[in-house]
Amino acid sequence: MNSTLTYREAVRHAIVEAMEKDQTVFLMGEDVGHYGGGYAVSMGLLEQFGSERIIDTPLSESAFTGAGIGAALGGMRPIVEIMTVNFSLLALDQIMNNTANLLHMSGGQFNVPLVIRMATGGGKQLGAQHSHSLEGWYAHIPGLKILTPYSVQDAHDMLVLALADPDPVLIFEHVLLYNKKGTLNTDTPPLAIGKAKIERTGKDITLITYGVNVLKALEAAQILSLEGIDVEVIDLRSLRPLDDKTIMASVSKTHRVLIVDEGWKSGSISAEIMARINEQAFFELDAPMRRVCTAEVPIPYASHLEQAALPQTETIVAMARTLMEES
Amino acid sequence: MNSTLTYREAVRHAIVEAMEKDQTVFLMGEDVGHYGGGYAVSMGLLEQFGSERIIDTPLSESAFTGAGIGAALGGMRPIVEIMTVNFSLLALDQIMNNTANLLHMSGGQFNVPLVIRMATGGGKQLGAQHSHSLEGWYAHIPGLKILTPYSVQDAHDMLVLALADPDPVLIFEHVLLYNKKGTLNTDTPPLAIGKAKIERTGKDITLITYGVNVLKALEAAQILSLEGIDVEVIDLRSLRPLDDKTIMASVSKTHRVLIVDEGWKSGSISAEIMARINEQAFFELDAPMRRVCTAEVPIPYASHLEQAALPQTETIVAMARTLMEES
Amino acid sequence: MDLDLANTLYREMLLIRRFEEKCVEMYSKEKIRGFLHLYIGEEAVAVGVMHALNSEDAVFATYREHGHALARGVHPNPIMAELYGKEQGCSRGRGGSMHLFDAKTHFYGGIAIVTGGLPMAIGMALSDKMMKRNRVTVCFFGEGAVAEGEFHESLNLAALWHLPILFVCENNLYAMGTALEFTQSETNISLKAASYRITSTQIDGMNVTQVAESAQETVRQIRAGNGPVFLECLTYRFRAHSMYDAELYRQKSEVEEWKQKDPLVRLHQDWPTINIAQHEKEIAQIIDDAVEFAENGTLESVDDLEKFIYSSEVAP
Amino acid sequence: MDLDLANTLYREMLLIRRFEEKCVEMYSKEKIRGFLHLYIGEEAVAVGVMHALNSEDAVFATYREHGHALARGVHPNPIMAELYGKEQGCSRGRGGSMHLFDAKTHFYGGIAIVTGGLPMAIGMALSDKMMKRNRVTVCFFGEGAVAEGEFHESLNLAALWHLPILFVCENNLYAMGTALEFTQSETNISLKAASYRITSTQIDGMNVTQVAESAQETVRQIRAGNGPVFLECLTYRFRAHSMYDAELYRQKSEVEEWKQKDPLVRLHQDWPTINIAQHEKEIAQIIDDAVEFAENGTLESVDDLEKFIYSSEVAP
Ligand SMILES: Cc1ncc(C[n+]2csc(CCOP(=O)(O)OP(=O)(O)O)c2C)c(N)n1
Ligand SMILES: Cc1ncc(C[n+]2csc(CCOP(=O)(O)OP(=O)(O)O)c2C)c(N)n1
Ligand SMILES: [Mg+2]
Ligand SMILES: [Mg+2]
Repeated sequence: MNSTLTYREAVRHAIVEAMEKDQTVFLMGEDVGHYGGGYAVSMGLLEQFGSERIIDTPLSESAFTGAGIGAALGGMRPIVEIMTVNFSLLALDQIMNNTANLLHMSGGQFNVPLVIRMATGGGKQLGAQHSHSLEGWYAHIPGLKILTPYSVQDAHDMLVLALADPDPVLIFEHVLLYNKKGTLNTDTPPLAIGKAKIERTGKDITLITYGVNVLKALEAAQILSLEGIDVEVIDLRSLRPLDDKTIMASVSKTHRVLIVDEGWKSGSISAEIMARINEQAFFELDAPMRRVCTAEVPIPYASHLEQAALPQTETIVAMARTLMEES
Repeated sequence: MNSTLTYREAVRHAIVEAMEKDQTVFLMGEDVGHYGGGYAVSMGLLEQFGSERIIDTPLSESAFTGAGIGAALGGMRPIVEIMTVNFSLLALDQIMNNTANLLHMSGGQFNVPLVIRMATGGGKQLGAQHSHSLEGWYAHIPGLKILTPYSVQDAHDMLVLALADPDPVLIFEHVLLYNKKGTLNTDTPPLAIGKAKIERTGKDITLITYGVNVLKALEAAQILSLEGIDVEVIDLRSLRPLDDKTIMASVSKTHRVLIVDEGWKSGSISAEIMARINEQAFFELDAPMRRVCTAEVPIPYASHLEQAALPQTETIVAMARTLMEES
Repeated sequence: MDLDLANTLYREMLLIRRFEEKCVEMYSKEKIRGFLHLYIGEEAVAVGVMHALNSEDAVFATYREHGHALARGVHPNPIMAELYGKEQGCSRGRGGSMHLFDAKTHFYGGIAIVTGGLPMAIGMALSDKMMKRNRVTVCFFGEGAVAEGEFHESLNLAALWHLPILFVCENNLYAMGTALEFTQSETNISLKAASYRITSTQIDGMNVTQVAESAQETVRQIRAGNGPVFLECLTYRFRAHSMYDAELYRQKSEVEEWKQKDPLVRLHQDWPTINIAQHEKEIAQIIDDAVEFAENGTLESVDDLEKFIYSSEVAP
Repeated sequence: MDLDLANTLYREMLLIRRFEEKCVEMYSKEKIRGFLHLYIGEEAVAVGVMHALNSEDAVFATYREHGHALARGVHPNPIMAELYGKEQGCSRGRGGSMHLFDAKTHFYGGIAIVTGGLPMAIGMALSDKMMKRNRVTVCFFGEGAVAEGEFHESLNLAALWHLPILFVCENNLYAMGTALEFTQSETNISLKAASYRITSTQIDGMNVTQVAESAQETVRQIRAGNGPVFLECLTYRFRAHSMYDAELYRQKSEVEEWKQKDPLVRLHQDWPTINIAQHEKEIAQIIDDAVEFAENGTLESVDDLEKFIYSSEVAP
């Protein structure tokens, strides 16, 4: 079935579907119930499923995230919502020391089928404590899978995939995507975790990105095409695992690489992608790889400063031009 | 004055010096007082300075780290000790959301002269929750400076530098270094934060590393020299800021790069260094850059598994050989 | 309490009320963006407490801190300019509504992580103790914060170290859309503080007189070296949590009931001779000035984006 | 209590005691490495509490959990093998002393971050409640944990959600080298739990009879659906915190005083007919077997290092 809906609705749809089908699925987090969700994803679900399965937690990020682990060990399929990525720092002990470690350090005895969703990213003038993009940073941690849905389809599908996964999956939903409309097809099986998607084919530059920047990348590709620069745009979809195969195949075709991500530049996921291309496809490169990341600052409130800090279509275009001139 | 002492003693020496000279300096953390410090760094200091300045905190990583910020704002010069890097995850809200952000988001009003020291790294069979190496991961965060003393001299000097710095500095002391002996010279001024140090000059390979792996890198260089491979070993000393200049100068000489760090490979500081060399010295490279990092696993307890997970002299040597064969 | 003081307190509460009403107006004109958490209804708490402080004392607040900044004496102009994102703002336009800072008045934010300010306040009070400064640190937060671990760690340190700190809990019954009964097993918050052996009182946060008097006495105690005190102020926010909020979680009738306890009306009832018209007039002018100041403000140069990451220039 | 039960409890405590003494021996022979936190002196707590559980109940413990694992019924062989780092160990040699795990007995660790296990235990109890399983989750931790924020968040959730969970605080007066008076403003830990409206009792943790009886009654209450309970067990560790510890923070005389309350001696006083010689003999054999099992164990292949990062193979 095909329908047109928003990214927010697609996530909600996936939650509803899962909860209807499987009694062990439940949602917990701050304000997911009576308030309807910090970003209104779970609006109406309390009425539909009741307070036993749509659980408004107190402000206790560490405890309710850890409770997600325990409930998963106990046979439930919890979806933990952390309202905003910055608040997840309060739960990092549970996320890294327990969630990510448990299966390995127990010698394979305890897998943790836990799904953690959180809003990420800047662009809404929410300032330094509500706008970070830490998904690339989380991708450093073995034991976790890190998903970054861009399309409405993926907003739905990735939650489905995450709930089917025996291991912990973190889903990062970019705040600027919630109102985006798109088509959801529920007949075809979802593209697996770990598979990147080529959003636009091209022969001159491989532009690798994910999340909200796919939009900007496609815009940039459009502008560049008018100048005769043919950009291939890859939506990574998953930051851990990374789809090396799709990346290297594209690089072997275009020989030029531009990476765009919303993390701070130093130590960004862009750096890791560069490192891998260097390791796996060095002799395919005609020019240094380039990246457009977020300026290394806490995201400022003032719109012009915030926009200057974040990757923009124009900066992507400009970097692509530079890249074409190098050799 | 020159003296021979352990790394642990060098850190202690720096603390004592600072506390004797400056009444605003104090040390707080778990078991720094009566116990003498988790790694015995502060042994004897409680007797010397009293419980007002050597403060045994309760197990409250978040609150006492945050208290460090507040005390720094109030004119003190706190040294906060977090016993082991994994426990710092409990304090990440204070470290990232407050410490790193405050000066920028207050428009320049509030700098935070806070020093946070912690033990890092594997090799002592302490298992998955006491052995991580997260210094490279912390280096992603703007607003922080990340220091990784390797030598006895730096164990002392970096604390001196950190205490003189108007901004937050995190110092990561590798657990395997505490007993290492070396010479401390207190007459020459310390090498500034952000400056790397060439530990061995060479013309064939630039080997970039920091912390305990400098030891292994030097061992590897020794072995390789017998095979006629001349390795230049750079001790980064600081992971944020990185000393791009020293790195690029060396790469322009050797044209081959090997990076060794104890972080998990994906998203490691090695990746960032590769990204920068690609950006700044791409055409100097004769071969793909290579890295030896920690296997992407929680560090296991069993010695043979732990050793297999960590970078080793032999793996460094092997990778260097591979690197010399590529072109 | 005398009429002069009543006039002062009224005027300060009115300033907050009118200032925030103007904020709403400017938000709908899109002059102000991001999250905007209004303090309307809760003015008595900040005004009453700040009255007890002197200029050297330190203040930590939350994302709902326009009222605290104003009551503390941060000038309305830089606050409005901040909301406009202008470089004349009290945080150069970088902070916005949730991150007001002002070194002159020792106003340390504007911390938007719930309980994030408490540990810092502990440290500030610790520095006062160590430096033997006779200062008080005040820290404001909502009842929702009481569920966070950082709250407990902080209260324990304050009590253990006998710090000169005043905790002010603004119990407005809701944390965003989650009612107190869903966030605390013990809904009497002052008892939670008492469990740390911290002197703790529950007071009527809609009554500025009571708040001011309690704060006065409390601050006196703290200055006398008697350790931390906890004031739970029972209050209510009249408006939505932020600008986006369907308010599905509470009854309109409940809001109406609490509006009957409006702290401005209440104070006026007690002191009918307060010169409201005069205050309204003067405050209207102050607010017009603030808006004008903000409108005329300039945008920080984009070239300065990376300024103040470190105190001096440092490569990443 | 009858003689049979006294014999059982004695034997279980003796197993822990002798097992750990063997650990010390093997540590000095460098067969065992890393941190090794001994439970000697505190045996009555784990043994008394576990006695109240049935095989389906869930247990969460800390880095000081040899005693809990043994009392829970994890076989001594895989525990010793784990300490030896062998693949026959209960965590395949990956965990070591601080990370014992055993799915069969629902033993969830072996969590070495202080308070790290509490949130997980909350979730386990939540799953029992949601699935309407009549199960109890028990969570052990030291008094040092009470200062951590996670402790408070967890207790609040347990009370708020009325979960079938038993919190067992092993108050041995020290957190590493930091005495209770330096970690808590309120040193009566059971009062802290009570402040969450959790039924809370302080008991003599050196008296296995009292522990067993309290636990029995408590677990009955929890199974009956009466919500969480908190047991504070007053106890003492006779040995160093871990193997590296100068023990500068306590008096030798204090240690000696507590040794007078040795739970083994105490139980024997109450039940003089306990057949100690027989127990000693049998346990010596069990421990010899465990050592032999561990000695004969094999090392997990280094090729499997990356196994169990995910349930199936996944590229990084
Ligand atoms: C750690 C953290 N979690 C969640 C949020 C999102 N959030 C902002 S305000 C708020 C409610 C706080 O309620 P309370 O402490 O009672 O203060 P009030 O808003 O009622 O003044 C929430 C959940 C946050 N800012 N920080
Ligand atoms: C979060 C965290 N901080 C610090 C440590 C280091 N540490 C291990 S045990 C311990 C003391 C814990 O004391 P308590 O909870 O009383 O348990 P006990 O060891 O006395 O059984 C400390 C500080 C840790 N493991 N985790
Ligand atoms: Mg509230
Ligand atoms: Mg203890």
